[in-house]
Amino acid sequence: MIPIGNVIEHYVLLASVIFVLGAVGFLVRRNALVQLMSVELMLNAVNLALVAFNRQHSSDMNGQMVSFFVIAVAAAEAAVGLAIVLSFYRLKSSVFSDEADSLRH
Amino acid sequence: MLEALFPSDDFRLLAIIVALPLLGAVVNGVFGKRLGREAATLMGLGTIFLSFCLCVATFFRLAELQEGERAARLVWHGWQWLPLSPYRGGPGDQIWLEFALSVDALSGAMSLVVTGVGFLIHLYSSKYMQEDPGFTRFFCYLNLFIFSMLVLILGDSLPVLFVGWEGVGLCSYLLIGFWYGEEKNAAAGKKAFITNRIGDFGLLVAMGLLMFYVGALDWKGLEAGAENLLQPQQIWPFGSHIPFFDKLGSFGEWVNTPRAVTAATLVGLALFLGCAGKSAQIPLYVWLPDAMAGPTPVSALIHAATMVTAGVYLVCRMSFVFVMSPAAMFTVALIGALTALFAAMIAFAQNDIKKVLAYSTVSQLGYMFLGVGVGAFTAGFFHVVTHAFFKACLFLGAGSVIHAMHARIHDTDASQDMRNMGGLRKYMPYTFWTFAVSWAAIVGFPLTSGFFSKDEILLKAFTSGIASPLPDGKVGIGAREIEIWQWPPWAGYLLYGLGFVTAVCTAFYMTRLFIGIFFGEFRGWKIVKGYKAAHGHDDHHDHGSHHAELGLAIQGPKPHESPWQMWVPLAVLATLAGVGGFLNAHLFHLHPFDSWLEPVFADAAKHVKLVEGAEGYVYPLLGLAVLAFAGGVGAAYYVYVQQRGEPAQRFTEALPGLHRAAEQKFLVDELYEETAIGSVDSLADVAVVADKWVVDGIIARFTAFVVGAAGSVLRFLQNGRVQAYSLSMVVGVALIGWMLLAPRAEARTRVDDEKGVYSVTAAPGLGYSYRWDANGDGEWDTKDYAAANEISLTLEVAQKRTVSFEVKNALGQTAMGEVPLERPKPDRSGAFEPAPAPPDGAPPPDADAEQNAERALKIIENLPGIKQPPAPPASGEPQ
Amino acid sequence: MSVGDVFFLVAAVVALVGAVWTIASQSPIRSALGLLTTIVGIAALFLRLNAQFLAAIQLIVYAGAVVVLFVFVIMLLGPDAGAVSKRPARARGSRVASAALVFVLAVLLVVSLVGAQPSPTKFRAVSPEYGSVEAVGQLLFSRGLVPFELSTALLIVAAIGAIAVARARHTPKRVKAGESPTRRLFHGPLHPRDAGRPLPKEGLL
Amino acid sequence: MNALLAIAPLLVVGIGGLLIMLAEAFGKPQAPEGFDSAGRVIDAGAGRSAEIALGAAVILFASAITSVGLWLVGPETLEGAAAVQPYLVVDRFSLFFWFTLCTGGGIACLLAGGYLPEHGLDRAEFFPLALFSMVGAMALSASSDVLGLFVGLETMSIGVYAMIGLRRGNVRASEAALKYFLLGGFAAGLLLFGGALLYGATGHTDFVGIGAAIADANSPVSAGLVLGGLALLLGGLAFKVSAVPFHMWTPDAYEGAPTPATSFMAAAVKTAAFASLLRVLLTGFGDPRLMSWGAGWPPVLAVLAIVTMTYGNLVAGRQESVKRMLAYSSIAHAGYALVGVVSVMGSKSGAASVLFYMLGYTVSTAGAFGALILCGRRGAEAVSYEDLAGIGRRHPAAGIAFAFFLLSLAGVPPTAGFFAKLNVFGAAIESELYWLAVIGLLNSVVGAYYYLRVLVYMYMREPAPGAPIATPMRSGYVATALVVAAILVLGIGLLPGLSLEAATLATLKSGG
Repeated sequence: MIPIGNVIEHYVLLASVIFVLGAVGFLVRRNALVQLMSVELMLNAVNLALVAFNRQHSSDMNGQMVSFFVIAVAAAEAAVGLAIVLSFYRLKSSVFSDEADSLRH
Repeated sequence: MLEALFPSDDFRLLAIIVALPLLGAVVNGVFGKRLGREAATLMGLGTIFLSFCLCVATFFRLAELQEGERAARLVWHGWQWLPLSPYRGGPGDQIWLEFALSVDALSGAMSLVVTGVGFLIHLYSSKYMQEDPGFTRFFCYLNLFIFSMLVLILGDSLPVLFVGWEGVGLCSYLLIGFWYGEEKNAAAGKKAFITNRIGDFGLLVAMGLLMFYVGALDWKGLEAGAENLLQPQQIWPFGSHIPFFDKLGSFGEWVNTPRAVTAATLVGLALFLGCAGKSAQIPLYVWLPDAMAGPTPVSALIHAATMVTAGVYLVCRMSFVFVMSPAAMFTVALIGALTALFAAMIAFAQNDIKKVLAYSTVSQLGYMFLGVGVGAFTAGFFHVVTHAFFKACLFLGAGSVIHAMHARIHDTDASQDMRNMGGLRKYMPYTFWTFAVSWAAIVGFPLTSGFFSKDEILLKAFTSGIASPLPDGKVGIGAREIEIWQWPPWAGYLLYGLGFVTAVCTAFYMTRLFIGIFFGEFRGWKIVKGYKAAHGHDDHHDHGSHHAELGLAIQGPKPHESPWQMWVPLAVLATLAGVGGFLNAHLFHLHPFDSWLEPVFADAAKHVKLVEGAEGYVYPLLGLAVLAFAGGVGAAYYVYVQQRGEPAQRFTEALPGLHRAAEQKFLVDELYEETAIGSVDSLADVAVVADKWVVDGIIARFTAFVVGAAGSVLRFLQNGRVQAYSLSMVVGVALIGWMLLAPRAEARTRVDDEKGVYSVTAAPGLGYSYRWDANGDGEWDTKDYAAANEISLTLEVAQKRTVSFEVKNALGQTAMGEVPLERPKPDRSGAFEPAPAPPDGAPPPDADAEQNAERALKIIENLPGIKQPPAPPASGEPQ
Repeated sequence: MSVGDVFFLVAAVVALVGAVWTIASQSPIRSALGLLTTIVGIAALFLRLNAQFLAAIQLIVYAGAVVVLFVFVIMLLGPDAGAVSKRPARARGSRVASAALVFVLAVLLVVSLVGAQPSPTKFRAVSPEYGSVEAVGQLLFSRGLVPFELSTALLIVAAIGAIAVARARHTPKRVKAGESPTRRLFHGPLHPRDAGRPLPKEGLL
Repeated sequence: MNALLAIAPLLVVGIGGLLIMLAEAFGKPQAPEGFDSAGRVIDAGAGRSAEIALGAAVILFASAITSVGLWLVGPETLEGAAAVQPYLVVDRFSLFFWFTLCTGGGIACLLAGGYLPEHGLDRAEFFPLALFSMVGAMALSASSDVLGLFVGLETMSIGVYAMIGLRRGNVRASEAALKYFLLGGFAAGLLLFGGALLYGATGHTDFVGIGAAIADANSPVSAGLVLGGLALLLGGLAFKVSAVPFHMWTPDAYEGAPTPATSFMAAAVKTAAFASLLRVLLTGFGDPRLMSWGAGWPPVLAVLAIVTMTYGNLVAGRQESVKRMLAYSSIAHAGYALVGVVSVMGSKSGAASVLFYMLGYTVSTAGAFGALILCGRRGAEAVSYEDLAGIGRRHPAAGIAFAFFLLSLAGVPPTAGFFAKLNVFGAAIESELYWLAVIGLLNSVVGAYYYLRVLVYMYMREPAPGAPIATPMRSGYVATALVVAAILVLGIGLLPGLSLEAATLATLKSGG
C-alpha cells in the first residue's frame, strides 16, 4: 500500500482537477473578475504540479524556482488584469465579459 | 583610362548606364512637381544623354576588345539574386543566379540605338508635351522606360531580361493610358497589358524549360549547355495513354501514338510566343495599333523604335537555341512573313496617319522576324536599327503634323485624319523633307537605309535556311529516337514571295500616306463631312467652343512649322535614315555592321545553310526589289495623284473602266475590313461571350462566390464573446492532443518497379510499437508488437499484395494501416519504356532526368499521407 | 493512515472545495474567498512537498496581495457590481454542457496519462535544506539570476501598464499648450516658407 | 562582463526603457490633460509623446544595430554567453530575431510618435510599455527554457495588454484589451501546464535537457506526459502566433487597439512567438519519433497551417474594415509561416525560410499599418475601404506607400513578401509536402484578391458624395517609419541573397 500523498500521481491528479476546474470556470462564467480568478486557479494548479514534480525529480529545485516566478507573474497579471477590468467597468458599468462584443465578425 | 577604372570582368559602367535613367525617373517622379518644368526636362534629357555617352564609350571599349572572330563581352556582376537550387547544408552550397549585366556586340549596338533615339525623342517631347499638365509624370515614365529597356538589353540572364521585359511592358501600359481620362486610352492600355501577359507566359514557360533541360539561365551557361536541348520530349499523349480512345480501334491507336519533338523546339516556340507578344506578331499583334492612343513621342519611341523590337532582340540573343530547332525557326520566319503581309494589307484601309504608321510598324516587325527566322540574324537586326531611324522619324514627323493640325482643329481624331490634310509641304518644309527621306527609306528607294536592310532580308529569305542540327537528322536513342523536322525545299520561294508582295504593298500605302499629307491642296479648311462623328460630344469638354461643327469651315491658325526642339531630332533621324544603309551595304562590299556582329552569331551561323549558287541570286533579286519599290510607288502615284488631281466627274466620264477599277480597289479595302477585321471582331465577340460566361461567369464568379460565401459563414463564428473564443481554444488544444496522442498508422513506400523490391516504412512515433503482416495472408506475422517500423519485400510482375500493419501507442491504443502494392506491367505505349535492366544484374545505366521524374511521380502516386524523399529515413535529424 | 496522509487529504479537499466554490458561487466576493481557500490548501500541500519557502510565498503573495487586490477591486466596483448582468445570458445551457464535456474529457485524459505511468514509486527522502529559504534563495540568485532580472522588467511593465490603463480620466480643462521644438520639426510645416500656407494637394508629404 | 556584452541588445532596450520611463515621469508636461493649442482633446497629462517616441525608436534601432554588431563579432566567440543560458541563448538565431523584432518595434514606435498626438492620445506611457514589452519579446525569442519562455511571454503580453487599453475613453479599445487579456491569461495557463507536464516527464525545464531526456533510450520517458505537455505548449504558442483555432482574439484586439499598438503586435508579438515555436520544436522535440512525417508534431502543424491560411484568407476577403482585414491577413501569414515550420522536418532550408519569412513579414506588415496610419489625420482615422476611396489619386504618396506594402504582403515581386513566400513554399516542396505548397499557393491567390481590393478602392473609386474624405497626416515620424520599412522591404526583395544567407547561417547555430 502506497501512502497517500507520497506519490506523484495523487498530486498530478489533484493539480489536473484544479486546473480543469479553473478552465471550466473560465469557460462558463461571464464575470470577468471570476474568469480572472479562474486563471489564477489554473496557475495555482500549475504550481502544485511543478512542486510535486520537483519532489519527484528531487536532485535540483528547478520546479520550485519556476513556481516562484509563476507566483510573481500571476501577481503582475492580476494587477494589469484588474486595471483593465476597472477601465472596462468605467465605460460600460459592467464586468461581464460577454458584453464586450462590439468587436466581432 | 576606361580600362583602369572599369576592368572588363567587373564592368561597373553598365550599372551606371542603367542607373542614370532610373535616377532621372525617381527625381522626376518624386520631386517633379517641386522642380518645375525646366529642371524636370534637364533631368530627363541630361540623364539619357549621359547614358548615351557612356554607351558610346562602352562601344569603343568593346571594339577595342573585339578583334577578329573573338566575341567580347563585358560583365558587371551585381549581386546574388535568386536561388536556383535548394539549400543543401553548408554555406555557399547553393547555386545562385546573379543579378548581372553584360554587354557584347549585339547589346552594345542595341543600347546605342535605344539611348540615342531615346534622347532625340526626349528632346522632341520636351516641346511636344509642353502644355500637358502631366509633363513631369510623362518624363518620369519615359525615363523609367529607358531604364527598363536598358535592363532588358543589358541583362546577363533571362530572369534579368524578364525584369526589363516586364518593366517596359509596364511603362508602355502607363504611357498608352497616359491620358487615362479618356475611356479609349484606358481600354487600349488594358488591351496591351493583357496581350503582353500571354506572351510573358510563353517566356516564363521557356525559362522553366531551359532551367529543366540546361540548368542555367545566364547567357554563358545557356551557350555552354545548349546541346542538352537536343533530346526528344514526348508531347502527346499526356501520361501513358488517353484512356477513352483505347476502345476506338485504329483511330484510337492513331490518337494514342506517342509523338515527340525536340526540347529545343519546345523552348523555341515558347520563347517565340513571348517575342510575338512583345513584338506584335500574329496572333498577338492586335494591341499595337490601339497603343497609338498614347502621346505621339511614345508611339515613336516605344511602339516603333525600341520596345517592340525587343522580341527580335530576344530571338537574336537566343539564336543559338533557335537554330537547334529548324521547326521553331520556320515558325518564326513564316509568322513574320505572314504578319508583314497581313499588316500591310490592313494599312491600305487606314486614314488615321498614326494607324497607318502603326500597321506599317507591325509589318516591318514581320520583316525582321522573317530575317532572323531564316538565319540571317545580322540582316534582321540591321533592319531593327534602320527601322528605328526611319520609323521614329516618320512618327515624329507625324507628330509634328498632328501638332500643327491640332492647333487648328482641336480634335484628336480629326487632327490625325489624312483626309483633313494635304499640301502641308508648303507650310512645314522641315517636316516635309525629313518625312520624305524616311518615306524613301521605308519604301526602299535605292541607296537609302531601308533599301539595303530590306533587300538583304529578301535575299536571305530566298537563299538561306536552317540545316538540321545533327548530321543524320535523328535524335534520341533506341525506341525514343525521333527524326528532326526539316525545312521543305519550297520554303525559300514561299517566304520570298510573301516578302516581295509585302514590299510592293508597303511602297503603295506609304506613298499614299505621303501624298495624302503633303501633296495636293490643304483640305483642313473644313472638316470632312461624316467622319468620326461616333464619339460623344462630352468627350471634349476642354475644347469647349472650339469644337468644330462637322462639314463647316473652321477658324484657326494656318498650319505652321514646329519649333527647333521638334525638327532637330527629325533632321538627325532623317539623316541617319538616309545614309545609315551604308553601314551594311553588301552591294558595295561595305559591311562593318555585319563584321561587328559576326562573332555573336558565330555559333548560330554553323546551322545556317545557303542554297546552291546563292551568290548568283544577288543581282536578279536586287532588280526585283527595285521593281517592287517602283511598282508600289508608281501605282500609288497613279491612283492618288492622278485620280485626285482631276475633278471626279470628268474622270469618271473619260475613263469609266479605270474608275470602276479604282472603285473596286476601294471595295477590296472594304471587303478586307469586312472579312478580316469583321471576322476578327466576330471571333472577338465569341471570345467575349466565352469570357463572360465561362471564364468570368463560371470559373471566376463561381469561385469568388464560394470563397466569399465561405468567408461570410466563417466570420460569423467570430461572435465577439470571450466564452466562444476560449471554447474554440480548448477544442483546439483537445484536437492537437488527440492528434498527437492517437496512434497514427501512416506509411510510406519506397518503390523499385524495375527490380520489384518494395519497402514499407511506418511513421515513427514516440512510444509506438508495431506489428506487421508482410505476406498479405491476413494474419499478423508476429503476435507481439516490436519496435521495427520497416519491412521490405519482393513482388513478381503484375503481382498485387496488401501489406498491413498495426501501431500501438503508449496508452495502448492501436491503429491499423494498409498499403496496397502492385508491381505494374511494362508501360503499354512501349516506345518510351525505359531501357530494361541489363540481364547480368549490373546496375542500370544512370537514368536521365526524365526517367527520374517518372519514377518520382510513381512514388508520389503510391504514397498515403505525408510524403518524404525516398532517400534513407533521414526525416528526424535534429538540427 | 499516517498523519501525513490525513494532512494531504485534508489539504486536498480544502483546495478542491475552494476551487469549486470559486467557479460556482454567484457573488464575486465569495469567489475570491474560494480562491483564498484553494490558495491556503495548496500552500499546505507545498509544506507536505518539502517546499516551505514556496508555501510562505504562496500565502504572502497570493493570499496577502493578489486576493486582497481582488477584494479591493470588487469593493471598488461595489459589492453588487458583478452579481447580476444587465443582459440575459445567452446560450447558457450549451456553455455549461460544453464545459462539462471539456471537464470529462480532460479528466479522462489525465487519468489515462497517469495510468500509463509505470507502477507508482514513492518520493525519495530529501535533506532538510530542500525547499528552505536558503536553498531556494541560493538557487534564485545563482542559476535563476537571468529570469529574476527579467521578472523586474515584468513587474515594471505591469506597474506602468496598470497605472496607464486604470488611472481615471480627469475632466479636460483648456490649457494653452507649449511649443515643442521636436514637434515643430516633425509636425510643423516642412519649411519656414510654407508656414501658414494651405497644404499642397499633391506631392510627397 | 562578457555575459553583459552578449546580451547587450537586450540591455540597450531594458536600460533605454528605464530612461524613457524616467523621462516620461519627470519630464515637464507639455500639454496637461485637456486641450491642445488646436483645441483638440488630449487624452492624458504626460504629453510629449513625440519627443519620447524619437527616443524609444532610437533605442530600438540602436539595439537592432547592436545585434548586427554582435552578429559580426560572432556570438560563438563570447564565452560569457554561457552564463545566461539556458534562459537566454545568444546565438545567431537569437540575433537574427532580435534584429527583426527591434526593427519592427522601432518602426512601430516611430508610427506611434506620429499617431498618438495626431489622434488626441498624447500618452507617452506607450513607449516604456513598448520597450519593456520588447524586452519580453527578445527574451521569448532567445529563451530555451520553459521558465524563460514563460517570463518573456508574460512580459511581452502584459505590455501589449496595456498598450491596447491605453485609450481609456474608447469602448472598443477597452473591450479589445479585456478580451485579449482574458484569453492571453488562459493561454498562458495552458502553456504553463504543458511546461509542468514536460518537467514531470523529463525532469528538465530547459528544452535541450527535455530533448536529451526524450532521446535517451535507457530511461524511457512517459510518452503520454510528453505528448500531453507538447499539446498544451503548442496550444499556448499557437495562441500567440494566432493560428486557427487559437486566433479568435486577433481581429478584435488588432481592430480595437490604437494602430501603432496593432503594428507592434503584428510585428513583434507574432515574430517572437514564431522564434520561440521554432526553437522549442527544434531543440526540445527534434527527436525522429516526434519530428516524424506521419506522427508527432509535423502533421499537427500541417493541419494548423492549412486551416490557418484558409480561414484567414477566406474571412479577410469579407471584411469592411481595412484594419480588420489586415488582422485576418496576419492570421493567414501565420499559416504561411507555419508551412515553413512544418517543412523543417524534411528540408534543411525550412528553418531559414521561416526566419526569412518573419523578417519580410515584420517589415511589410509594420509598413502596411503605417500606411494606414498615414491615411488619417486629426482624430479621423481611415479604417474602412470606403475611407480610402480615391486616395491614390488625391494623395499619390500615401497611395503608393500603401500599395507598395500591400503588394509585398500579397507576395508580388520584387518585394520581400515574394521571396518570403517563395522560400517557404520551396522548403515545403523540398520536404515533399506538395499538397501543403499547393494549398499555400491557392491561398496566396485568394489573398491577392483582398489586397488588390484596397488598391481598387484607392485608385478606381471616388468617395461617396458627402462622405468624409480621408486626408493623409503630415508627420515626419510616420514618413520616416515608412521610408525605413520601404527600404527594408525593397532591399530584401532586390537582394534576397543577403538576408537568406543570414537566415541560413542563423539556423545552423540554433538548437542542440
